Amino acid sequence: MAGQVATGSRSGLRSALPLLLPAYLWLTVAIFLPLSAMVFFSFMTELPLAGKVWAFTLDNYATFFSERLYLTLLLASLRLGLEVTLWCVVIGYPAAYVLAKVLKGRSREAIFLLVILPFWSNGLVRIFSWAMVLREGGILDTALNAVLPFKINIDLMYSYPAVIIGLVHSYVPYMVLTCYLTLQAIDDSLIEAGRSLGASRLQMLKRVIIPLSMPGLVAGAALIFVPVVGSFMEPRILGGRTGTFYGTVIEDQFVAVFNWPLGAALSFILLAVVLVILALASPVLKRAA
Amino acid sequence: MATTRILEWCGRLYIWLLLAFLYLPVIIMALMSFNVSPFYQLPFEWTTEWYASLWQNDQLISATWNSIEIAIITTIISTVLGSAASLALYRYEFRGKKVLQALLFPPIAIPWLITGTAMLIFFFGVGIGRGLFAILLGHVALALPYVIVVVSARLQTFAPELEEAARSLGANQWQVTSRVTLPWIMPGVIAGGLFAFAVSFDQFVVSYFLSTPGQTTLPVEIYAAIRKGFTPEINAVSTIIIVVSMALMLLTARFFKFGGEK
Amino acid sequence: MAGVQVSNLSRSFGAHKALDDVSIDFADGGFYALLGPSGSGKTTLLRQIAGFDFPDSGRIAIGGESVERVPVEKRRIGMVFQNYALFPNMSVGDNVAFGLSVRGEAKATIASEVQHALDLVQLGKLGGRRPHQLSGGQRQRVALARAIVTKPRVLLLDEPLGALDKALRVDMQIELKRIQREIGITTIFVTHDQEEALTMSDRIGILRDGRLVQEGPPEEIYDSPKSEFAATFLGDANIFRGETTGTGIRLPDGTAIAAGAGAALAAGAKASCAVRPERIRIATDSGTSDPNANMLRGQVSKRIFAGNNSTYFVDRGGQTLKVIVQNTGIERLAEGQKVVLRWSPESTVLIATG
Amino acid sequence: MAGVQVSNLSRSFGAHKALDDVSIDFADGGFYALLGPSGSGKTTLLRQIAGFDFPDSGRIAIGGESVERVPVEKRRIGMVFQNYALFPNMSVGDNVAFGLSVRGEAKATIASEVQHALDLVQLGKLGGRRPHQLSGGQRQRVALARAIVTKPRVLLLDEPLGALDKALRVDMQIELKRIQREIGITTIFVTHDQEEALTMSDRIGILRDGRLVQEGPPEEIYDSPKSEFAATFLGDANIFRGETTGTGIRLPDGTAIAAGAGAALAAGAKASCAVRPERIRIATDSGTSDPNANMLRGQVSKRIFAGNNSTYFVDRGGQTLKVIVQNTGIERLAEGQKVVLRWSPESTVLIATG
Amino acid sequence: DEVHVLNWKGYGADEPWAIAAFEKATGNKVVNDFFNSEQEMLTKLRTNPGLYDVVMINAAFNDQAMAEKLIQPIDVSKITNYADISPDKAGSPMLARDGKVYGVPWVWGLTALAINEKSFETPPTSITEMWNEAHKGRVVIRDDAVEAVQFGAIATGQNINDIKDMEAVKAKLTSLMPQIKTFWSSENDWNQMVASNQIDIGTYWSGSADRAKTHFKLPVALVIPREGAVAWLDAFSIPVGAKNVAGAEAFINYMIDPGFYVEWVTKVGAPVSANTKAVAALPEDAFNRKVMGDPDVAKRIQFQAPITDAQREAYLALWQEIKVNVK
Ligand SMILES: Nc1ncnc2c1ncn2[C@@H]1O[C@H](COP(=O)(O)OP(=O)(O)OP(=O)(O)O)[C@@H](O)[C@H]1O
Ligand SMILES: Nc1ncnc2c1ncn2[C@@H]1O[C@H](COP(=O)(O)OP(=O)(O)OP(=O)(O)O)[C@@H](O)[C@H]1O
Ligand SMILES: [Mg+2]
Ligand SMILES: [Mg+2]
Repeated sequence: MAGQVATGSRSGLRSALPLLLPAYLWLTVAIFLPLSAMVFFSFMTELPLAGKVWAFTLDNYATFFSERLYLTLLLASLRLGLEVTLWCVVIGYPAAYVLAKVLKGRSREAIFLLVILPFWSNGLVRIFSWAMVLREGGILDTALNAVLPFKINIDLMYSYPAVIIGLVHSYVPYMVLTCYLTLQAIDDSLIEAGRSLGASRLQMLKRVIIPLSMPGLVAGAALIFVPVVGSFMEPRILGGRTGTFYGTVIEDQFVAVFNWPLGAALSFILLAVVLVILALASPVLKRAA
Repeated sequence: MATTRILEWCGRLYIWLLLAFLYLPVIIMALMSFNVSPFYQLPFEWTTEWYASLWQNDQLISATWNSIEIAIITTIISTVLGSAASLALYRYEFRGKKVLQALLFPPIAIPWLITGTAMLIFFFGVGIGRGLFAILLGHVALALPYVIVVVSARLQTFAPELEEAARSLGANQWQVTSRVTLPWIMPGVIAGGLFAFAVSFDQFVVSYFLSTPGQTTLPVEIYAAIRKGFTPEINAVSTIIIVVSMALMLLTARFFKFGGEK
Repeated sequence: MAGVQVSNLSRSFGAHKALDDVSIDFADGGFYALLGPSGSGKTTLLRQIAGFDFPDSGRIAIGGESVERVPVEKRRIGMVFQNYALFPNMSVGDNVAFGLSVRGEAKATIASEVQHALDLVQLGKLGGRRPHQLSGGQRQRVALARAIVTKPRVLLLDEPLGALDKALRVDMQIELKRIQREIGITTIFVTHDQEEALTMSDRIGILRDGRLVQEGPPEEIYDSPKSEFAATFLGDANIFRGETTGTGIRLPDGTAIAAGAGAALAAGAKASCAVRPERIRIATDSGTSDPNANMLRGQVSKRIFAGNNSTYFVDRGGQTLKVIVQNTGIERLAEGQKVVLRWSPESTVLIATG
Repeated sequence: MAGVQVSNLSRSFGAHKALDDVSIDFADGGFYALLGPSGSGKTTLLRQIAGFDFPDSGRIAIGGESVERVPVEKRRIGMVFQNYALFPNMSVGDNVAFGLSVRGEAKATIASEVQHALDLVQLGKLGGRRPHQLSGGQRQRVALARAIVTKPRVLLLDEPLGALDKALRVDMQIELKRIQREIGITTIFVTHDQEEALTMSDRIGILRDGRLVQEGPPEEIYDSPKSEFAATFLGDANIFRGETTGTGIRLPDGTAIAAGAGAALAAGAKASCAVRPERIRIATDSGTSDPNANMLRGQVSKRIFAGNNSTYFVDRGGQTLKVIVQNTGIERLAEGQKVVLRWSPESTVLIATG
Repeated sequence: DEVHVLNWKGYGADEPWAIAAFEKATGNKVVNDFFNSEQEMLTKLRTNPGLYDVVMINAAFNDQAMAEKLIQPIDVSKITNYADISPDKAGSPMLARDGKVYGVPWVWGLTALAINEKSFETPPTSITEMWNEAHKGRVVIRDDAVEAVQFGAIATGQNINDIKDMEAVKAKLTSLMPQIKTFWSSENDWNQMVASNQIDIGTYWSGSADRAKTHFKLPVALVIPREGAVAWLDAFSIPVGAKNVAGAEAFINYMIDPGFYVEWVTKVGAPVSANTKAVAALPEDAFNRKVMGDPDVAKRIQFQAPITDAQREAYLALWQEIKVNVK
């Protein structure tokens, strides 16, 4: 079961290397080295293009601290990431539980695969479809008015809730599948043991099942929280007026004005913040597991 | 017993509701591929013209094939490399392991726009240039962290005694891995693969920067199109892809078991 | 406190009948041992009583009330699982505390009860360890402590002491009995240790292929087995097969064996006699001490030392008989030695065959 | 085939010494039983020999060669794990086939060997099941079949028969012995069943708190325990503590007990005597039959029926003595009855204390 | 030979019929690549020297491309239709440096207002309509800092290329925010929103508005407010290192040809050609001839001049601040 320590024989970088090398070499060539170039840029006054003169500077990082705008947006993005992650847990975890512990046989396999399938369609097209659902006179509005006796106007499109709905929709499969992976591995006899000791289902969930599925929850949460904090597409399109986030200002630096040094600096600050949050969260989560 | 049944029934219902939520946009997308208006305009008017014109749209079709090819190759390479790396991170203790694990997050945390730009510059600088190969290089790298994180989560539930038992029976490292460990983590590997496919197939930014004219991918075509010439041909091709993959998946689920064993 | 009534319980897995029309009345406050070969349905029966699994047919009542609609957590049972099922995410102490803590007991009460239970299973110092840091027997004891600390009304023990050495097992047996007496818990336990079953339980039930073969107090079952299976399964027995004569049986070779107990059978029917190996006296001389005694001649083929006793295997034309002799330190018989075996008719149980 | 030499092995988990300078020579082709209380380091020792875990100090050699650098899969061992460790994703048949199949044997060979091994553990028909569809004892037998089917040179068995009923256990014991003899596998097995240890093994080693307490052939250990612990751990013993007199000891109350075996000790030293309960004769009369015999008076406080024998607990001013009497069907003593206990000096072992 | 063209997607140069006609006429095969923003276009030029033969550049960015030596001088004598280009466009200082021509004007258009015809009885004439309470929550504006600021300049009566009173622009835009439904970024966004009747009015490109009306039959009408509008000029250039300069010249020539232009306008809808003959070839009442060619309109509009990086960054900072404060 979980938590067993690897034993003495399994030590040493040397044995690990053949397995690690291909993946990390690939990452190095395709990500780490390119990003290092970006790190380099983030300390420049100008891009070294077309013979422009550039100099070493910390200004780009200083900008983050001197303009309130960036901090405000970073906090907004962190909050967005947190909210989306929480919603994904709330929606995805029970589904993973049902999938792992209630469904049996083929239907389980089929649903396991079907959960991710919508994400093989184009993200933008999906967002257009959400517009159809969420806007005034859209599907949600029409459907609710057909059912409800009184008239309400629902126009969620171009609002913060729309951003949340769109992002949760895009990311909830990550939570379902990662939680499934660890929930499915929990031995049923542990649940039986707990119940024989008088624990209600809820208590079992809190005391045994959630701690044991923690690795999946953590993996899912990381795979959701981290990209959502830096997201710009969904907020921009679904958020309307309210769709300005940290990710969108980074995008602006790259797309609207040619200020890569500042854009890169903002990204690395984001990365640092995210890593610090993950590092701070990990002991807490470990203790819970 | 009765409560158990009711709870089970609620559980099933919940799963169907979740699937409904997940598929809602997809269904709309599919419906709109049969709607006359290219702007999702209602009332709905049935047409198959978008499918007909899709047939003529060589560029979209070839981009779709490129996307499928790249996604499949990305899925294969990243699941293999990623699973191997996860195994190493699980099995061995060594200095710097925490750093390697932390290094998985930059590709996820840094917006793809920046990563894509960085790749473009770097690949240009070292002579890899642009093209399908460069796209593949980028996609695999973006998918790898997902695979490693997911497979590692599953590995946490693995009982090391099973590896010991296999070794005591004379199995070498490879046999232990392929016959004992891999079957156990298979659901994780498959989930990782599904994520990798999704990451690659819906990857716009990196493909966009790294593609050359005439050798693009579907998302690149779609994003370029929305500026001026969006047509529901895009819905049509997406619908075809979803329907075909759904059929393949259901077939897979019918004949293979991988959801995990007890 | 409450007895457990199981009536006409059946449960199949696919084509395999794991329980087949089993009815047992586990008396309130009694100590009941379930015996049976591997795969005979013991665990399945305990799981039905606990409520983890549901019968295809039949009823279960605890304390006189049908528990069909009572979920596990409301049945107030304590269970030791064959594979322990300790929570890997909790320390030993937290495992034991679990039942009390979900019940919302005060922290201080829990701490003292847990310490008490751990002391009882002689693990007082290991409360802070994780289950994977324990040896097999230590894990089993944690499982036991966890099950008893909640003072359930029914205790279901699936080989609760199987991984313990003899000395510890005896200690635990004594503790279990004490607890069971003090608070009068109805205890149902599965064991493969015959001595344990015989010494501890008020009644014993023997299962075979999902069916209840025989049921009663230990000495009754031991002294009056109703089938060859029961005779050989609980304790050991030498079985002679032949035809009934009224007072015993006649073997195919003509030897008559007198029986003093067991079924009353019409003469001429096929029947067998069972004799416990410890009831047979083995001697080298043929001087008759008791004219009524059954007597057979044979030759020692093997002696096996088993601590407080030894078993002699005695060949007698095609049949090997076992004789148990207490190791009182007196002379031993050599292999190959010709011997005379004697036992009284009262030690011979007549059993109907077929 | 190969013996196993373990020299000065130590292994600690944190502050806890699980193995403390253990040296044992497991003879080539021998059948060696490891006994010891729960948590005494038995599993730890087997894991060192298998190569799953490495000693802090000390050496292990198999077949005369140090295995320090030999990985598990090259050591050619077979192991039954205390918790079985069956592969959950494979059928029973595939579990058993695993060792042969990784070795690349022909399909047909594998199929027949696997069927043979499954038949041997009486699970011939369950090859298609998954481990989670088996009962506890069935799982254990699969683990056993899986370990022996590869014909390893060393077999490490961690309570391999613990979950089996007596009849099946005896069958398995016989099979194990046969296989071990036929192919001469060095077998090291952990058991908590004393009878099993005594009847099956060539030699027995007793561990306590990670240390080897005593080691030798079964009868030697049983008859001449070197410590109170060994005396009471293997088999049962009544212990008397006092001062040596040269021929025995004198108890604090002045009673002299004559000993015929054991350590030679200077008069006046603290020492104890151990007497096996089955060596004591219990009687109601006081007619001396043997003037040399040790004799004590007491009163029966309890009788416990245990199948082929019963244990009488006899109180004698502050000390309770155990006496085992074979259930030969003769009269029983009532509780409260005054009795005389007699045993010969030869049945009394003198043990140095402290 | 192949001609590699870098342009917006769906912006004339990639029309299948046009490509077919061009290929048939010249034997050159056209390979299209697209960009999503001017910055990206420049990046693509920088990182792919020699790949493109023709690039479409907004005149306001030509300066930067020339400065970075991304494009080369064009021998206009090889482009027969160049002579017909309206002199004010051909003579634009943005397209030349050291007396050499670096860009061939192609089309020009406006960023003006467009309305949802269903929401208006009579089209508005003033930019202030955007601030009208009646349209609260039904106004859109493009998510582009430069355009937004210049739009604000027009609304406050300033010169878009020389904004003196930034504070006024900021105040004006800030007061617009509550009116906004969302920021559009692509033609498709606009058309979808109008198709589902979610908006009343917003900034829009003249060519796109024309296309929405003629080609997609959407209820869209362009309004050139009396306060003025932002005009832009798109031109073709030849990147440094182009492999097929002759093909490029032929392609540019074809693109400014009246024949192509008339077909483009009729079939698809397009901005106004820089070629006077091409405009003249349109029917009398064509929007691009009648309205855009109206001298009155010509007086109101202001062409975008190049802006410095510093200005651009300042605009962006302002725009971001306005957007953040609305939350
Ligand atoms: N899920 C299952 N599917 C199929 N057969 C099963 C399943 N569970 C149990 N069985 C079978 O039911 C029978 C009874 O099993 P059970 O676990 O009750 O045996 P048991 O008496 O506890 O045996 P043991 O002493 O070996 O633990 C066995 O033959 C077993 O193989
Ligand atoms: N990972 C570990 N961390 C700490 N202590 C451990 C660990 N593994 C084993 N121990 C301790 O080492 C001692 C020896 O354990 P081992 O498993 O060898 O006992 P054992 O003789 O097999 O006992 P049993 O008969 O109960 O199986 C025990 O006290 C156990 O608690
Ligand atoms: Mg069982
Ligand atoms: Mg052990």
